[in-house]
Amino acid sequence: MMDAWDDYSEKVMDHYENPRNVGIVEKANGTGVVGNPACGDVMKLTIRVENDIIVDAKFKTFGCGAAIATSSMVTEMVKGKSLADALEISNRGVMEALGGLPKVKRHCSVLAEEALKAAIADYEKNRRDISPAA
Amino acid sequence: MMDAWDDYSEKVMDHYENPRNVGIVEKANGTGVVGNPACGDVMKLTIRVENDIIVDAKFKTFGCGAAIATSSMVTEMVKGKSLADALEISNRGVMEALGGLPKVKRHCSVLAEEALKAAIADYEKNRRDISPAA
Amino acid sequence: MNLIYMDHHATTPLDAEVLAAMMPALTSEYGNPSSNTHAYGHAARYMVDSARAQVAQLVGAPRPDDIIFTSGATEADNLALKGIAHAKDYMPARNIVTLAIEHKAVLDAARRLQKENVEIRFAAIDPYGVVDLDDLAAKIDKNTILISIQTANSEIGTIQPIREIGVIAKKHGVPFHTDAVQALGRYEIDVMRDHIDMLSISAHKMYGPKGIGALYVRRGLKLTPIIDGGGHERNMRSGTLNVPGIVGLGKAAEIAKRDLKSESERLLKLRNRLEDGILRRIEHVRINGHPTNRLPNNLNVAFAYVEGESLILACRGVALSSGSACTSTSLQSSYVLKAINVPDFLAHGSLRFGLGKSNSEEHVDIVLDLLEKGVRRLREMSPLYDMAKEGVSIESAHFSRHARGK
Amino acid sequence: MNLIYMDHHATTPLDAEVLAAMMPALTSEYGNPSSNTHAYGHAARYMVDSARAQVAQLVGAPRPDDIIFTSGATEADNLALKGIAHAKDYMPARNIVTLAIEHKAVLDAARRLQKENVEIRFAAIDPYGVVDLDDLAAKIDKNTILISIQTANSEIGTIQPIREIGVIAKKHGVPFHTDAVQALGRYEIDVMRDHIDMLSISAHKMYGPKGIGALYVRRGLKLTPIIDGGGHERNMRSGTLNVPGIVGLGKAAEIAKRDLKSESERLLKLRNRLEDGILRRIEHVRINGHPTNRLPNNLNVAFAYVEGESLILACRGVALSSGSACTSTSLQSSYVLKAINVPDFLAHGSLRFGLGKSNSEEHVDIVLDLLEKGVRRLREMSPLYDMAKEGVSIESAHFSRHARGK
Ligand SMILES: Cc1ncc(COP(=O)(O)O)c(C=O)c1O
Ligand SMILES: Cc1ncc(COP(=O)(O)O)c(C=O)c1O
Repeated sequence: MMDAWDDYSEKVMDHYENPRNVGIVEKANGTGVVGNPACGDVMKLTIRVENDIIVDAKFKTFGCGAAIATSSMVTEMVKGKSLADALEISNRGVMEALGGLPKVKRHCSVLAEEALKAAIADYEKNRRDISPAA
Repeated sequence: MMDAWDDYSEKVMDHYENPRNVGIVEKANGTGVVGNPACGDVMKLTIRVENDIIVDAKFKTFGCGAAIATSSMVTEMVKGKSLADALEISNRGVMEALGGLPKVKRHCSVLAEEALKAAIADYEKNRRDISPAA
Repeated sequence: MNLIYMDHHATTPLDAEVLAAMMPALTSEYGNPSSNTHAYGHAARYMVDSARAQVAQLVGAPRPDDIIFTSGATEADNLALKGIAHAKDYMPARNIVTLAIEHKAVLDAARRLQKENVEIRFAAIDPYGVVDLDDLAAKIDKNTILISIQTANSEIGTIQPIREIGVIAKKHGVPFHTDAVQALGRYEIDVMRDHIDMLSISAHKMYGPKGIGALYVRRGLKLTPIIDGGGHERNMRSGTLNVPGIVGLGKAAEIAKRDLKSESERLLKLRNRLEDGILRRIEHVRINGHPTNRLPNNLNVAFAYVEGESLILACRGVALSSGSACTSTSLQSSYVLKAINVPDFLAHGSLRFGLGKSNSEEHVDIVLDLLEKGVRRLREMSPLYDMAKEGVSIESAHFSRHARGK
Repeated sequence: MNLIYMDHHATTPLDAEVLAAMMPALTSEYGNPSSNTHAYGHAARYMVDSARAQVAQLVGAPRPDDIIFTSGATEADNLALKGIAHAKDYMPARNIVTLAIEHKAVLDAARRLQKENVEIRFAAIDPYGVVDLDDLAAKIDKNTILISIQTANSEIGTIQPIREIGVIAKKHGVPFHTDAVQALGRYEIDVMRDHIDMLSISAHKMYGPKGIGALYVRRGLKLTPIIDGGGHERNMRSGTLNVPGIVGLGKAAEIAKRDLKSESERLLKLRNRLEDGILRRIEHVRINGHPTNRLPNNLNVAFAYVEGESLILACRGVALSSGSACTSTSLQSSYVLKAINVPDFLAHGSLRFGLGKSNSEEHVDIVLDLLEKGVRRLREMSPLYDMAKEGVSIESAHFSRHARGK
């Protein structure tokens, strides 16, 4: 008999079971919160950027298995990347890294991309607010 | 497993398999033909009456098993009976003598009663036609 | 007592291979295919999908999803007719063209639609039951929403010129539904080649389980469901899927396709043995239905001057069906035989032989003996037979004594 | 891998006793009950009649003939609603009174009837899902053709005051239909005592086979069929009878009646063990549905701050269902939970436990451990949980920590 998990790739299930980078980054300078409790998923992504490089990233997610796995994967993917490179990460890229997602779960990967963009936008905004305009 | 015959009593099947009095009475002085080929049953009953007693009776029937059995039974029942007693025979009586009939086959017993009545009426008519009116 | 079963148009035994295929679904794999949170549900969904592909292959459907599972062909026929009629209820005048010898599932569904102001038109048929293609074409107009013509008749076995009908339907842009219940596994059919838009299937007529069937629905054709509730089966038929039944239908379809050629050839030989035997050994008989364009397992014979039920009783030990009123609770003889103008008294004396997998030459020979003896005995008591011998005409009917025109 | 099956509201395994009873009909006794010219047909008819009596007894129907076999409860519900509505289509204005938490089979059938100008009125329900009897009575008028209210809900298990509804229906002279699918075998019901005019039954929810169900129809009530074709089942449902399915339904009904008391008591104990365990071991949970008037095998729990599908994944090896959008292809959370005003974020975190014959105390304890660990782990990653701890209100929802009010 097949298992309830067979909708998901092994990689997805690995990230669901052993999520990387759960939590809140200490001294985060970028935070993205996307989603809506009423819709069943909320992702909170915190990052610490130093010299345009994302040196740390963590997540907290309320959502289905795919939401948790994409959150975990996106934190892995951004760490060590420049902001410019991080902005190149697409939902498609996250899905591919996870070995694919069931059709009905694709929106989760979109949410992950959005959370990342929101965190970077927040970092940019914080920087503008603190440092004088260039 | 039950048999195709189980709609019918043993008596009905006996009269179907070994019908009594099949044929045409020689020197018959009463004949009744009832039914309609288009409706699936025709009964022809011939009788010989002597001194108001039915001394012989035979049938020919086109029809279902119940039609054959009721025809056979009615010839048995009338033989030796006075005309007055024979006219007392009802479809109900024929059915009872056969140990009952399935509901959808009751019309066959009505047909048998009618064939008998027709044969007796025919005899009465023949007598009136031959002998001077009383 | 061991009966000889010769009523395969009414239903067929469940193939042991089919039952074996169903057993997992009847025991450990009991999930509901709609349950998508666990393995039981997933396993059930997988079994249903495989069966859908098997059924699609039997009829040449391009996609498994073109198959909509139903509780049988009665429901499939109803869904085809009512589904189209209700989807087009915005049309002020609608008509459906069909045949007077369709199965009751089509005729009664059509009658129901008449009450909703759908006109029912019957295309003419010849005395063998074959549709008159010119008349069919003439009956179609711009308000025709459906042509529903069976592939083969369940009483007289006559096969319709399905591909020609399909071409006419296509030319007029009218959807074409065919009730293929009796033909499947016995006669080759292909929805693409034959331009069929909808096709009704019943499992229990092809050695599958009772209570399951299907409707092939061409991609893009929209039907209004007759059973609502959750949107299963592409929103055309709701209800928890009958997984064991579906698995059984799938397996039966696979076997029907696999054995089509060999089994129909075998049946044809058996049927011809029966037909030839009857024509050779019994006088005053007439074959109802088409002499050659008929299902290989079907034979419908009128035995003049005897009544069908009494002849069935004479064939003790053989399971048979008849056109006789006395075998139906409605006390009406077969409407199919009426529609092809078989005189009533012959309809009453007609038997239907439906051969199948379990039947052998030995069975045929036993039946021939029983028939010969039975007919002789019953004619001896038949007043009609006497009349006929005396030259009295009972109804203007033709009785054949010569072999069939092949 | 051996799963623990706790989804008995979706479907139940086929009882081995039931399958054994079905085997003759799946093998040697393959006749069509409509074939009345031979023993195969007679044997099938006999089996069907016995099953009809068994089903009648389960629901207290006075005559076996009051039972109309269908392909399942989806069809039975459709037949009840559409059958009445179409039989009364001469009425210029018709309305049906029902509940917003009915099964989709009732709701979607009602929705279809709306297109035919039948008004659908929803009687008010309280936050447990129980009908407001005063509002129900107020919604009935001279144009009300039917009251359709389920016996028990398939998600939250809430049981309706059926007898009181029956009394109201009788007083107003309106037929009363109840979908008793989830209640049968778990809760006693009697159509005579409870003044029920129609009652829907599904075999596969009570350890019988899939693809078969029935509608009890009170003598004298006239329904227009949704499936025409030959006039089977007192002219209300045509189609070759699914003999093995019917035999299975009959046997399942017999067992359901026989085991009702012992099994519902056993289930109640198990359910309370599960419920008490959850309330004792896990914070911030809420029971959806009625605290006491609920099916003994049902428990529906909202685990605040976690999403249902992720919790189901945490309960690996347990077959469960949830109110989460992420477990349905429609991406909508449960309409039942919505209708009783469960806030969306709690609906997404709700699991439905459907206990059944195969479940033991050991199963319950395994599930409790998995839930406790899973909820803890998932809350650790939940941003909503952090918010709640910081006092941010997510939606105005009440979470219970205390034991249920019994
Ligand atoms: C030609 C034809 N159509 C439809 C049906 C009805 O199918 P089912 O028995 O699956 O309801 C039958 C058999 O009764 C049939 O022979
Ligand atoms: C309350 C209720 N009514 C009706 C149905 C539908 O019955 P079936 O599965 O027999 O179509 C179900 C189950 O899906 C149900 O739980």
